[in-house]
Amino acid sequence: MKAVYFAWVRERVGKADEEISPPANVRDVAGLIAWLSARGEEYAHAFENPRVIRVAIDRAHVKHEAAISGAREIAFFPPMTGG
Amino acid sequence: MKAVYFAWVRERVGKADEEISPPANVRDVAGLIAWLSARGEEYAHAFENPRVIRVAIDRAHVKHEAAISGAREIAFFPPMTGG
Amino acid sequence: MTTRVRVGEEDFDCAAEVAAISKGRRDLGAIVTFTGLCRDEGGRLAALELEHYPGMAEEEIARVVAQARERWPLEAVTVIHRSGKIAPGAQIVLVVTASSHRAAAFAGADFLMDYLKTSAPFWKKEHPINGPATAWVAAKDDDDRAMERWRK
Amino acid sequence: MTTRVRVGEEDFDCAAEVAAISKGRRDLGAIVTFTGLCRDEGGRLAALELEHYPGMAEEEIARVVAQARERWPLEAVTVIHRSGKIAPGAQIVLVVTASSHRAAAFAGADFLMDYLKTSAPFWKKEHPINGPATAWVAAKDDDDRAMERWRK
Repeated sequence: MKAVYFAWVRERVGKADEEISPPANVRDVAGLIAWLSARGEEYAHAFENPRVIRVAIDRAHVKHEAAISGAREIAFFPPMTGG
Repeated sequence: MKAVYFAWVRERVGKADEEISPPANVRDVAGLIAWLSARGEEYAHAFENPRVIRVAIDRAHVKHEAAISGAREIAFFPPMTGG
Repeated sequence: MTTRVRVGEEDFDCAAEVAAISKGRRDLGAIVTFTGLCRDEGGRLAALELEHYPGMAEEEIARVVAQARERWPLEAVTVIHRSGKIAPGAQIVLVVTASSHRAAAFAGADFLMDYLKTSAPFWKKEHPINGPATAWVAAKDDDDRAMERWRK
Repeated sequence: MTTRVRVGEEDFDCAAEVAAISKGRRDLGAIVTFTGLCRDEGGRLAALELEHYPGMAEEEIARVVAQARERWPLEAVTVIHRSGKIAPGAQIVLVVTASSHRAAAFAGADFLMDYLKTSAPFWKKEHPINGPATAWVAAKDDDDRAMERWRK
């Protein structure tokens, strides 16, 4: 699946998007964030406070309990500040 | 003092404005409306339901209890429907 | 802190009024406009005729604007209310509010419209398509209830 | 029932958007516009930079518009949100609502702005006048509270 990052999450991770292949035991968004955090310092920094990270699966907002199976694109970003 | 009439009050009275000289015992708006009502059929018709008549003294809204002494211009009209 | 109030037969240009308020400014965060239009009421109406109390109309609108300014931090307010005969689709009233913050701009404009409806001395008369008969529009309880929202 | 949603770098013309909605119509009673502008924050700011999630931004705005339409009888809704670098005084966001009745037009526009602020995927970064340092704007509790008003 494709992971995409925005705003300071993107800046901390150091890339706008990437292909990821989490293992089968990573089932929900919270698990995916934990798995990403363990991938390196830049990820650990981006996800150091998982509570503030917002997530969208295939362009729709989801909670951290949401299952990731079948997702094509998972986006991670800070609380929105548009408008 | 000058009396001015608007909308259906004006149409019923049959004029837009007139000079009036109520007697000294007419002290407030309610008394003035009663005095006007007694001036003829057209006034009786215009003021048949005093409760719905709105009044302004010198261009500011007043209640029917307001004193009329010193007033230069008293306006009578239905509830407003602008906007 | 600018206030513009205008009453008369001429039409207005919302974009020009907004430009007059905002041009060259870098401190405004929000501009809300409300434009009231003449509805044809399902094709029944040929025109609305708006009578007003010259002099008091402008003064009462200015009083309502002053109240709005006391309640919200408004940087600029414009109110234009037309009088005379107005055809369906044409403009009747314009309120523009500008503020640093959107909540003030929205609340100010909403409040101004509710108060204008119930306290500015204007009266609408309907000219129906069929026949010369005309009728004064009755005041709506809804409008009084809308105004009650602000008493707190 | 028309809905227009646009996201992109180009500026917008509020008057043209209102005309697109209202031209030739005789059934609209009320048009509300909200324009959000870039403030210079007391002279401190050189520009705002707006990042967005292409694709999701448009879809999320369309979802918010659909919710507004379920709650109020809106005849037309237009939402335009800009992205990229925006100078103080320039326009960022436009919401236009049209309805037969003013209460629906006001509530619809107010609701849309609250929801856009907290759910449309846009992020603001500040470019201060002094130095290259930049900072992401933090989400405001105020905005979350504003949104809570509509949960009832």
